[in-house]
Amino acid sequence: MEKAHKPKKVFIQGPISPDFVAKSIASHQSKTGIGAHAIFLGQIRADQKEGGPVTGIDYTAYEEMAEQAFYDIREAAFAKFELTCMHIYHSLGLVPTGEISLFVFVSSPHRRAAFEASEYIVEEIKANVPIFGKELIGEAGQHVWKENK
Amino acid sequence: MEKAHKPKKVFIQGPISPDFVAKSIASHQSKTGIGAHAIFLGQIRADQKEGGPVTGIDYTAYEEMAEQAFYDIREAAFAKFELTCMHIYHSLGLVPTGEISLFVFVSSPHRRAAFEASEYIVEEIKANVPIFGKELIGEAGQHVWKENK
Amino acid sequence: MSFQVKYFGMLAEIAGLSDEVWNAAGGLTVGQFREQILDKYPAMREKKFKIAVNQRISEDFLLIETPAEIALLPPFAGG
Amino acid sequence: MSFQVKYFGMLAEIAGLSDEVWNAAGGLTVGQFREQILDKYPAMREKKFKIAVNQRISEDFLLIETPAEIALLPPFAGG
Repeated sequence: MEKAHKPKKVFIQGPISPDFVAKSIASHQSKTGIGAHAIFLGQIRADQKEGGPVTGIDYTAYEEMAEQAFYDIREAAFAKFELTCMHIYHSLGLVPTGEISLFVFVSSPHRRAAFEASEYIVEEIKANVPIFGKELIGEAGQHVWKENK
Repeated sequence: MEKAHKPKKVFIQGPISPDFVAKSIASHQSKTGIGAHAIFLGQIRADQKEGGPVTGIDYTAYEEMAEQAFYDIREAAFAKFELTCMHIYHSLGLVPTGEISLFVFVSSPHRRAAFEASEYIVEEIKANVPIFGKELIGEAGQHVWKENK
Repeated sequence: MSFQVKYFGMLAEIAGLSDEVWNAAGGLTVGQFREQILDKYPAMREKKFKIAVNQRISEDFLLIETPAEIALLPPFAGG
Repeated sequence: MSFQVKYFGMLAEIAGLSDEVWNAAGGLTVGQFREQILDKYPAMREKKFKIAVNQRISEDFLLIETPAEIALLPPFAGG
């Protein structure tokens, strides 16, 4: 598990579509050592703010640093958990409410590793990847900057 | 959270397709209180046995009891976790190696409830639902009965 | 008394059928029923299984009351 | 010495630009640079942010060595 894994393209312009998720799943059916897939999807909530509901989030990133951070998370997850595959996708630009901005997909022979890795990766992304989100509010062009807890 | 939820159809004849998963995801995009989806997929492994590799699992169930067990798991999960939606699908009949036999899909405003519920539901299904699996081995028509640990 | 018995998975394989009507003289606990099953199908002695009465896993001391649907459940394999 | 400074999110909003060249007289630690930034953009005093030097989050005692790319990072919001 010490081998390095190629950096992969993480950022996607705009929302991540359910069809993209389906294609990712289908592409793993030839890997017959896999017994468990855990998928996490982050979806934009219409939280109520002063000024109205959130209508979408406009994502930006310090892209070079973020790519490195994603790479480090991948390497750490492969070292910690018995994983066959791991894919991470995150949106840049506008993602409207109800659409998907984060797609974490881990596959393992056994469910325990898949569950643990999925949670680990999502927490690491939230804490350590320089991605910024401008929550767009109501109709009047207001916004609030999102902050992970 | 004390209200009862309608029993839902869980069993699907044959494998669960990636497109079915995509349609389920898409149908949740109008639920704008959701912030996190956790999906678990069980896929048939080509484990090596005496006589050759597993080529598929033929699932049967004590259906009436299984439906009740799924219902009880649903109710318990809704009571324990802050969930917006929950869907469980399990295959009956033949599922070839590499294809999906279990699809657990939970949605919540926040990721923690989604992670915890996903894991809880999968463990409950493995332990408490009377589903039986005949692992088909090699080319010669051999089989072994699967047993969850 | 008589009641319905269902077999699943490897137990249906051993019994050679998936259900049958069981006839017993007088009252019967789940444990006593288990002994009768193992007498009829000795190959089941090597198998782990649980007995459900009316779709609930039952303890051996429970007295079977008719009408009853009894099911022999091998280890679960869902997922 | 001079180096590149990048602003992100609400900090780019406050600065009114996303990057600029910073000119300083002599050596500078990250903490000293932070003081200069807050003097230039007082509205940043109310904001939480971290400073990355060459894409690594840095402690205030670190001495900036050129060439350097310095980034001001508001709270992360990925996911």
